[in-house]
This record gives sequence, structure tokens and C-alpha cells, in this order.
Amino acid sequence: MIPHAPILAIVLPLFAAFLMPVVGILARRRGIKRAREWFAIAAVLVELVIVASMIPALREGQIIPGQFPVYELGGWSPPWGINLAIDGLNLFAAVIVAGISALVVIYSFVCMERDHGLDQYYTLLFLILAGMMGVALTGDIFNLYVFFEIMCISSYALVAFRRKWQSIEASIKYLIVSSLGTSVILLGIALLYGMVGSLNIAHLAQKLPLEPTSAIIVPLALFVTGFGIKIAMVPLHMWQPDAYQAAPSAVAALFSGATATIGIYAMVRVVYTLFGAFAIGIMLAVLGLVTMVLGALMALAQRDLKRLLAYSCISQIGYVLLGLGLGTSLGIQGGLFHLFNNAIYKTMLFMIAGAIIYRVGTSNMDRLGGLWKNMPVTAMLFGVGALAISGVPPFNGFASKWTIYVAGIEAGQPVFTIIALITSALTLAYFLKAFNSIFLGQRPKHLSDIKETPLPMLFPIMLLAVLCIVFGVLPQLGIDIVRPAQEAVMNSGGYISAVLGGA
Amino acid sequence: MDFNYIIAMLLVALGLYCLLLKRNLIKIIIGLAVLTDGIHLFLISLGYRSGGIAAIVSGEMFSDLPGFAARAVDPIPQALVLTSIVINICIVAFALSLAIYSYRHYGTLDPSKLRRLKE
Amino acid sequence: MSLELLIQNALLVFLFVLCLIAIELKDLLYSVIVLAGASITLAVIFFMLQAPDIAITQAAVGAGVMTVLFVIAISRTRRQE
Amino acid sequence: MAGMTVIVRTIARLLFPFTFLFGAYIVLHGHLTPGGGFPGGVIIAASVVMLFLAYGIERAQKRVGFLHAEVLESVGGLAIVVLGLFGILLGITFLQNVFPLGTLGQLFSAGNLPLLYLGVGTKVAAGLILIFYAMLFAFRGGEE
Repeated sequence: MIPHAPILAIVLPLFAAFLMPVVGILARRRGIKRAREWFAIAAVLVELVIVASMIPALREGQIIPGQFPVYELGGWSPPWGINLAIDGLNLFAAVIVAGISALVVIYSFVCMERDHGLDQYYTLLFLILAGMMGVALTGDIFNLYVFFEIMCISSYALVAFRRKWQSIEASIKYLIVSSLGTSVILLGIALLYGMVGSLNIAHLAQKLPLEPTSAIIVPLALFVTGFGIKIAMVPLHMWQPDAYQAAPSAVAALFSGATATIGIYAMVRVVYTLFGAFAIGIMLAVLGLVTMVLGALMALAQRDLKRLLAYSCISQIGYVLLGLGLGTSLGIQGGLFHLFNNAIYKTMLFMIAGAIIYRVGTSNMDRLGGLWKNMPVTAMLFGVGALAISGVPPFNGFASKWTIYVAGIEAGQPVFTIIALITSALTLAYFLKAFNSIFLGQRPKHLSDIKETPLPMLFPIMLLAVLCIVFGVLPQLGIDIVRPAQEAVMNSGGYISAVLGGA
Repeated sequence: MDFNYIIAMLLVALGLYCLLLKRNLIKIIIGLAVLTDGIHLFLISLGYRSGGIAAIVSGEMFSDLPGFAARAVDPIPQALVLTSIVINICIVAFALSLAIYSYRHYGTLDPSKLRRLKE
Repeated sequence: MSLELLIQNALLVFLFVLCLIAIELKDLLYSVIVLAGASITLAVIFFMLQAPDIAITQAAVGAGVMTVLFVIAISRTRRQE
Repeated sequence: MAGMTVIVRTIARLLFPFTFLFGAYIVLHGHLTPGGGFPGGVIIAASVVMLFLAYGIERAQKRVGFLHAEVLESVGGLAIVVLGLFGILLGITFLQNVFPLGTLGQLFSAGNLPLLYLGVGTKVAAGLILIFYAMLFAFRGGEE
């Protein structure tokens, strides 16, 4: 492990973000082309290495209380100081975020080349990365809020990045709804502090009663609402399709892959580790079901590819919530595995949508058609993504969805499983429709000289497609990745004793 | 002391009402400011103890440290509020610039009219 | 009830009334000025609650910067609700 | 935005050093008296913005350009990060204090805290000036 890896993982993106304007100015003065892009790629790859270097330390079971997994800022030990606590769940989220961000930055190299103000674009991208890393790695609930807020503010700005009418409108909507959500989270933190008098997650978890009492249910509900807005849980989802449609495709890929993961992570951390509230899990499962079904039904009606993907993102998050809400070990395993897979194929599909926009200039499916002849590789990759997301074997979506189905039956909720199966069929239906209207059918005349997606854009998509197949053929591999995270969710006592040193 | 909490919660409710029901972007942003002000008041009131003194360097601190620690107000909520104020001003600044943009595009500040004007 | 507490409670009521007026006024410019007044009141309350740090920041940010930003925004858009 | 009348300009010019100094005082004494990097930075930014409003944005821009403010903001942010990294290089953890603590109550005391406040103050002042620029400049490629 690289020494000080946890803090470096947060500081490096911040450093890169602050340095980016200077790099941009220097590059303009000296006339160096693409300096920002190369700098960004270098920074994000280093970030990936730092995060990956934490994996072996966790694998070897170096969880010695007060040692590596708990990193104490400024040398103040918890519960007084701010600490970074790394267990399986934190690292799981951090690895997804770092991986997806690396691919998105590589993808932006070509995807964003026609835009102005790339200094700001990369600065915001790195700020968002720093925010996500902070949420993933911190062990302090207020710190979590601050990083969450950094992430949200940068994402409002990124949604409005192109300053077209859709982006302004989407950004306003997103900002109002989401700042309501973060205010609600802050209120929850204030209530918790008033009740317990601590801000450290482990310390709070230790002091809060195990059974959810009526006094505790208020902050819990506030937290679930706040994070639910960020992951677009159904009654709170109205901002999401607009934001995903209006954001540049690279940003939409980042949102669907990484930001949604962080939202789920925060929710799981708060509901299961902090409150130990497995009892309200069933409410989460029901919310997940509603989210899943409504998302799929709305997706069926869409005529714009990015909007369709946004609604399908809502629907997939529903599966994750269902799995996590079941509360059994198999259910949590399935939910987290599905979160992992969702990050892979949803990022990939948004990247393909971006590639189509890059070449054709629109993502409206009525104006597309017959692109199979022009972009065969892209079409094939889209097919892989569509089959994976619909849960068709042998792709990764099948493995995780199957786990959730089995978990539903084992938990004595066969109705949930049946609804999930029907939604899966709906998913297949709308993706077939999308595939049909984009790549098959009649080709409009003006599309005849469209070329294949450029290679730098194709590379991250291909990598993700390979992952889709690998985790589909060898599901055990995926489950091995998920297991530490699943154990961390189930075992909040281990987290507490690791942070507080067995106190 | 209870009165502080009542007013804080009233401010939060007022902010929520403004955020959800007003039909003007600038009013909505004012509502957001009121909402966070309420939360700040709540947090500061949490840290206060009656007859307390501010937790800053003073002469008393040098002479009688344990006594100072026992009488000082809780500084943690103050740190939280400071951070939150910073975040809030960022959000307000960004939201206002978005409001100006939307006015230039649509000539209205009513968020419910935005989409209708385009089509 | 001590005099200090009395003043504090009066200020709290005043704060609430100011916020209510700020939200209900039709003229946005007036409403922003009233909000600045509310910010100052809140700063005084913070000072009475032994939080001078926050009082300074609240006065500088809430009454100063935020008001200027609002006024610029209103001058670029429209004054009536 | 044009400038204002002579009276306003004169008062702004007279007040500017005092407000600026007051902001600097709050930043530098952040570890001793109420205040610190953020409020001090806000007051410094307010003093500069007061000049902008009095003299008109076009004239002010010749003095403190967009680029200057942008670079200053980056430098402020970088200073914080680098100070934090000192802790890693010389001490044990991030943000660990590695400077002599000094005497409690003196200006040069409290280790790296005053330096951190200096970084924060720079960043906040530059950042707020940038926001004002962006909002006043009719959004030609507005920042933020």
C-alpha cells in the first residue's frame, strides 16, 4: 500500500482541480496543445493507482484497531478528531468511483474537444471526484455532508456546462431539489448531534440505541429523503431525467456510474452502520420496487436515447434498493453486486449515447436509424450493454439480478421477485426498441456518411464491455469483489471497534 | 432556551414553504437562505449553555483552564455552522447566476413556465 | 426571566417576523433588504449565544456579500415578483 | 457598469485601505480573536468590490484582471493542500502540525494554523472577486 493512501486519494483530485486553471493558462501562453487533457488523464490514473493500492491491505486483513484502516487527520484520534475509516464498503465505493472517473476522463479527451472552457470542465470534474472520494472514505458524518455538498455543487455546474436552454433549466430544477435534500441532511445531522453529542459515525453508531425508537426515526427519515433525492428514488426523481439529458454525455456517464453509487453508499452507511436499522429495510425494498417499475414504465415512453437511459438508471437503482432492503446477506450481496454491474454498463451505455451524439449530433431516436452499417462496432457494444442491463445470460446483469431474485424468494417475498422479473422483461423491451430504432430500420439520407466512433472514445467503452462479459461468465469473480463490502454492511460492530480502538 | 428551537424550526418551515410554493426563482433562493438560517440557529442553540462564555483565547483561559473548559460553549456546532455558511453562499451565488441566465433565455423567473416557453 | 433572555427572545421574534416579511413582500428589492436586516439580527443573536466567530461571518456574508449578489441579480432581471 | 459620482469615489478610496487592513487583521489574528480565513477573506473581497462599484468595472479590471484573480484563487487552494502535505512529509498524518507552536496568545503561534488561514483568506477573497466579475460581466464565458 502507498503510505497515506486514504488522504492522498482525497487530496490529489483537489490538488489537480486547483492546478488546472494554472495549467490551462500556461498551456495557452506556451501554445502547448491538449496540456489540460493529458494532465487530467495523468492525475486520474495516479488516483486510480492510489485507490487500488488500498485493496491488498484490506485483503490481508490488516484491520488493526487504530492502525491503517482508520486514518486520523492532524493526529487527533476519534471521536474528537476527524478520521477516515476504510472498511470493505468504503473501498468498494472508492474503487468504483476511481475506475469510472478514469474512464470518463479518457473518454472526455475526444468527446469534449468541441467545447469551450475546458479549464472549468476539468476543474469541476476533479472537484466532483474529490467530493465523491471524500464521501466514500470519511468516517465523520459532517465531513460526509461537506463532501456531499462539494459533489452536488460541482454537479449543478456541470449540468449547466453547455449553457443551452435545456441545461439551464435542468440545472435550476436539480439545484432546487437537491439543495433541499442537502439541507434536510444537515438538519438530520443537527438533530443527531443534539441527541448524542458526537459526529463520528462509529461513535454515533455505538451510542444510538439498536432498536429504532420514535425519536430516532426522524433523523433517519431525513437522511433517507436526502440521499434518496441524490439517487433519484421514485417520489424524488423528477430532477434526474432532465439533468442526465442536458449534461454532456461524459458527465452523464459519470453521474450514472459514480455519483449514483456514492448516493447508495451514503444511504447504506447511514441506514445500516449508523442506525443499524435492518427493520426499516423492508420499506426501502418497497420503495425500490416502486422505483424499479415506474422507471421502466417511463423509459418505455421515451423518444430520446439519453432520457431513456436516465429512466432506466432510476429503474436499475430500484433493483439495488430492493436487494439492499431485503436485509438478508444474500440480498445485500445481490444489491451491491448489482450496484457494481450497474456502474459498468450504465456508464458504457451513456458513453455510447455520447458517441452517437458526437457523430450524428442528436440522440433523438426518431431521427436515427440504420446506423448498423456505419458504426458496426458501436452497435455491437450497444447490444452487449442492452443485453447486460436486461439481465440476459451470459452477461453480468444476469448474475446480479439472479442473486436478487433468489434472495427475494429466500426472504419469503416471492411477490417482489415476480415484480422484479416482469420489470426485467420491460427493460429488455425498451432496449430492443432503442436498438431497433437506432441501428436497424431505414437509414435517413443525411446519415449515409457517418463514420465509426473514434478510437479514443471506443476504448473505454470496449473495456467496460469486456468487463460486462467477464463478470457474466465468471460471476464468482464479481461476488468475491463484493464480499468484503457485504460483510462490512452486515457487521457494523467491527467498524465501530476498528475506529474506536475496541473502546 | 426552548424558544430558540421553536423559532429555528419555524424558520425551517418558512423556508420549506417558500421553496415549495413560491413561483419566483429569486424568492425560492431567499427561501433557501431562510431555511439554512433556521438550521444554523438550531445548531448554535444546541452548543449554547446558559451563562457560557465564548470558546476563544482569553485571559481566563490561561489562569483557569479546567474552569474555562467547563464554562465555555460547545465550539463544534460553531465550526459546523461556519462551514455551512460557506457552502450556502456558494449555492446562493450559483443559483442567482442561473436565475439571471434563465431570465435572459426566457424572460421569466417562474420555474414552472420554463419548459412551456420553449415549445 | 433575565433581561438578557428577554432581549434575546424579542430578537428571535423580530428575526422570524423579518423573514416572514422578506418572503411575503412582492417587491424583490425590498424583500432582499429585509433579508439583510434578518441576517444582522441573526448575527446579533449568535453574538448573544457566545458565538462571535459566527456572528462576524454571518454579518459579513449574510448582510454583505449575499445582499450584493441578490441586488446584482435583481438589477439584471426584474424587480417585481 | 459605469462608475459613480465623485463623492462616492472619494469615500471608497478613503475607506479602501481601512477595510482591507481590517480584513487582513482578521485573517492574521484568526487563531487569537474571533474571525479567521473565511470572514477575513470576505471582508477583503468586499473592500475590493467596493472600489469596483465606485470606479466602474472597466477601470477596475485593468488593476485586478480575471487572470490575476484566477491564479490567486488557485494559489490559495494549493497553499492549503501543500501545508497539509507538509504534515505527511515531516510528521505523521495529513494536516499534522510541523511548525513550532510558539507562545499561546502571541501573533506567531499555533503552528500551521495562521498559515492555513492565510491560504483560506487568499482563496476566499480571490474566489469572491471572481464571482462578482462573473455576475457583473453579463456572462461572457462566466466562471463558476
